Amino acid sequence: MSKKIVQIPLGSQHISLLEPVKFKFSCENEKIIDVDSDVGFVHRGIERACTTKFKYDKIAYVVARVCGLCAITHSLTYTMSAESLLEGEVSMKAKYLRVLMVELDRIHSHMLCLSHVSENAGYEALFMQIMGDREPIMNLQEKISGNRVQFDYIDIGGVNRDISLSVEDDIKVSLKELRGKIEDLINEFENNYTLSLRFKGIGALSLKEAQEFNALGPIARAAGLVTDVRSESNDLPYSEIGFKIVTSSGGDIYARNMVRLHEILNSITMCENIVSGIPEGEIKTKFKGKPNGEALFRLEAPRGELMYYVKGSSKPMLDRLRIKTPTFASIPAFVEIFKGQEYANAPAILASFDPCMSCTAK
Amino acid sequence: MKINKIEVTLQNVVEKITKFYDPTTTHFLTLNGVAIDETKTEIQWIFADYMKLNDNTVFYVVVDQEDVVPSIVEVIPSAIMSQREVVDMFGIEVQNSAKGLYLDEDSLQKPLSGGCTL
Amino acid sequence: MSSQFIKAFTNLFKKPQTTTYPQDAIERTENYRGLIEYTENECIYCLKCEKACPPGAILFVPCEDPVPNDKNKKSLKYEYNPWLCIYCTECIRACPKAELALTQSDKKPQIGVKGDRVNSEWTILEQLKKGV
Amino acid sequence: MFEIVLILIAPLVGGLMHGSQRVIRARMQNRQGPPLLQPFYDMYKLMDKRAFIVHPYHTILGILHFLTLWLVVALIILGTNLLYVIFLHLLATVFIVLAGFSVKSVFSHLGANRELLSLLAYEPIFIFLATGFYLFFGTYDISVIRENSTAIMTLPLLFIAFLLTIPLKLKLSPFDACEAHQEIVGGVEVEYSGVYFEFLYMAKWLEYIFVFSLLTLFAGDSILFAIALVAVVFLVANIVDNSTARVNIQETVKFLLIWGFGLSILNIIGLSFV
Repeated sequence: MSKKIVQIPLGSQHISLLEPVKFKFSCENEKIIDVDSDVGFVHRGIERACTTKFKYDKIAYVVARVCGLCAITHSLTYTMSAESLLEGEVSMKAKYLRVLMVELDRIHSHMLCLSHVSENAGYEALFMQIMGDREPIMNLQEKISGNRVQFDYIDIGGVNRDISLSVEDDIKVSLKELRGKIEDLINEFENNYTLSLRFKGIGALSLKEAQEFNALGPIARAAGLVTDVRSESNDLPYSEIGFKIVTSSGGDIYARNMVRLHEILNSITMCENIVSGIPEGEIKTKFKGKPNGEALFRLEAPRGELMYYVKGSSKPMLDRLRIKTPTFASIPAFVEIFKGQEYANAPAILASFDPCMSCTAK
Repeated sequence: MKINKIEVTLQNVVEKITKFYDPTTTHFLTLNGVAIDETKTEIQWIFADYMKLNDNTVFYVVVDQEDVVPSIVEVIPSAIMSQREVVDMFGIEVQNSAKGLYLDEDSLQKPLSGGCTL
Repeated sequence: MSSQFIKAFTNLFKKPQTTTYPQDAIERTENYRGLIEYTENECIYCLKCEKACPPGAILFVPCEDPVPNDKNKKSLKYEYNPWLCIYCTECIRACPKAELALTQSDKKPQIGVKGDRVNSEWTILEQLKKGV
Repeated sequence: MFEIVLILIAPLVGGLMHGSQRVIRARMQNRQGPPLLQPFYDMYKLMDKRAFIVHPYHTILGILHFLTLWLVVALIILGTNLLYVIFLHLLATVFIVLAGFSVKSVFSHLGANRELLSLLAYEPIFIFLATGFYLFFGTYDISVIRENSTAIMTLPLLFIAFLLTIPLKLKLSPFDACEAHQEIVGGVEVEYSGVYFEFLYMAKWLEYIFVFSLLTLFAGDSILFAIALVAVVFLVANIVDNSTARVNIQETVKFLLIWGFGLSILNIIGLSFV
């Protein structure tokens, strides 16, 4: 076999991609030796729009459009950072409802990622199965917020809709069913021989590399790096509802899948605890004043740490809004993982990062 | 969340960050720019600790449009993306950082800087 | 692998979970977020909904022959663009006479065609508003 | 006369098999899926598309691939020499490999590369299959094989080895690395378009006929057994397709060379002791 170097493009349009991103692999007999990336295909200038076109109380709806999957985390992070610059207190009930939506969002986002990983490993049947199992969660979100995707549920002061008793029962039933399905999936991901050929030991990121490249979220936790913003902040009642950090070791695709699957189980437990213990109270409280000063907020989005920086000076328009999305920070880590892998594994590795390009380019 | 702000200068920023940054306990979040007025921009290096409650550290420096911001890629490889973003968005030169992460040739240049008029 | 093997076989005899839309209607939840409905006679023309709307899908533009209403002193006309609306119901929360003047129905918007003021004609209305 | 009709409708039967495979796959994945005639609707749609020719030889090689495969199927139906059939089928694959290498697309090159590697894996098994039939019947003639009673009892290991090549030939999981649309966007198919892609599409249907008509050789003269064999193997191949992930081309070749090759040789050696 020759030592010729071949340039293989992956993107900006490719079957295995959900969103436009371009990787250019330099390969030697399908072995990747160098990677070049381009992520700016979907830049929409949201940061500028938020400081010139929209008032501070509408931005929660604007930033929800940054990303379809983690819309709720974006609007929640913005809302919490804006609330910290205003006068008022969010009721406990609103906080519980917010966490409920965020965790449901995490469940369905992780399931999308898992299905996508298995599809890119050539396992279409599992893709269809996980996507089918994900549907009840989307329905739950629709029942709670009124929409399947763009929830527009969180607003400054609290949440927009109350939860009814029948919806609470639906949540309990659906989550109980889902738990069994997820346990089956764990079994399938562990024991399917062909999947283990594609996943075990492939695309590994060591703990040292994870620290060096500041990997985030499930990627970092799969490499054994103990970090989760849910336990790094006390603004949301995570400690009361049974949150546990899930970590693994090895950092390969298999470990990432396992972290995601066990996080789904943890999220199901949390949602069940929330539904059985929602405190009484108002869903929305009035906030006074205009944002003044600087605030920096972090929240664990399904893909990792999401950061908002807000600066205001008592005017309806903000001075600056900075969104740092999880995928954006992880791209150097992605590029590092790709080196030395087979091109045949590249789509599965890419899907296992769960990249979100519209988040990245915003 | 609480912010510890530390003012630095363009000369000592790399040195201070090198001293502060320990990859096993801290991670780099992002390089952020805030337009102060038409020519001045505040550049912030934002860090957070692993598994510590509400702990964020921000190094900041106010720069002019012509200043060259030193690169910290040597210390923190993952800073390369946010450095390129700041170059695009604020039109500030960062050492060894290429242009054109998001913006094309024909798009509005440095859209987030104070001098930008739409 | 074996459980998937059995599942693939048993799925052959199950009804597919696909919803055959449009032959079968899609089930709507009770909280379905549909079109914003406006009742001209109840409106007090406080313009709070217009200010609250994040995408600017509600506009009160000046017109020459408004519907007779005592509160309408500046002879304005309510204009609503369902293709711009994000159905967040901020307007209804802002409305002092919610449930009377502004309500959310469970109707879906029509598919926008050229004559429906989707783009260019809506821009004209926006410019008209700015000129006031 | 009957044979001529059979040869002429062979691509249509292949299309129906492809359609039913898509229906079965959809049901196994618990979804509605396309109608049975979807492959023909696809063909109709492809006729409307603008045909883009990269260069004439590439297109001609694609058409040749289809025509050779049709000839292969015709020869099987007419009951000629099994060895001719297998080598002619090899030629058909070589055409598509050449076509894959003749364009500049990287994905096409990768696909052709993988096609060559898989050729390395399944071709020995086909040749052993012919050898096995020869040792048993004393001839390579398909018509003779069809007239005698079933050989499956004496060639069980060869039968299993042949079953292993079916997913590879029909591009089903776990051995669909040659096509692998998530990685190399269909491999050699990527540079064909419009009406010229139809030939490749029909060639895919003919592969179904080719593989299953080879399979019926194991049934001998019993038509009922042949139908049962095709039905069961078709179903099992689909179930396996829906319960496995795609295996890398290296693993595919390794697996087939160890198991397929090993089992065939064992069977051949065993035959000489009978």
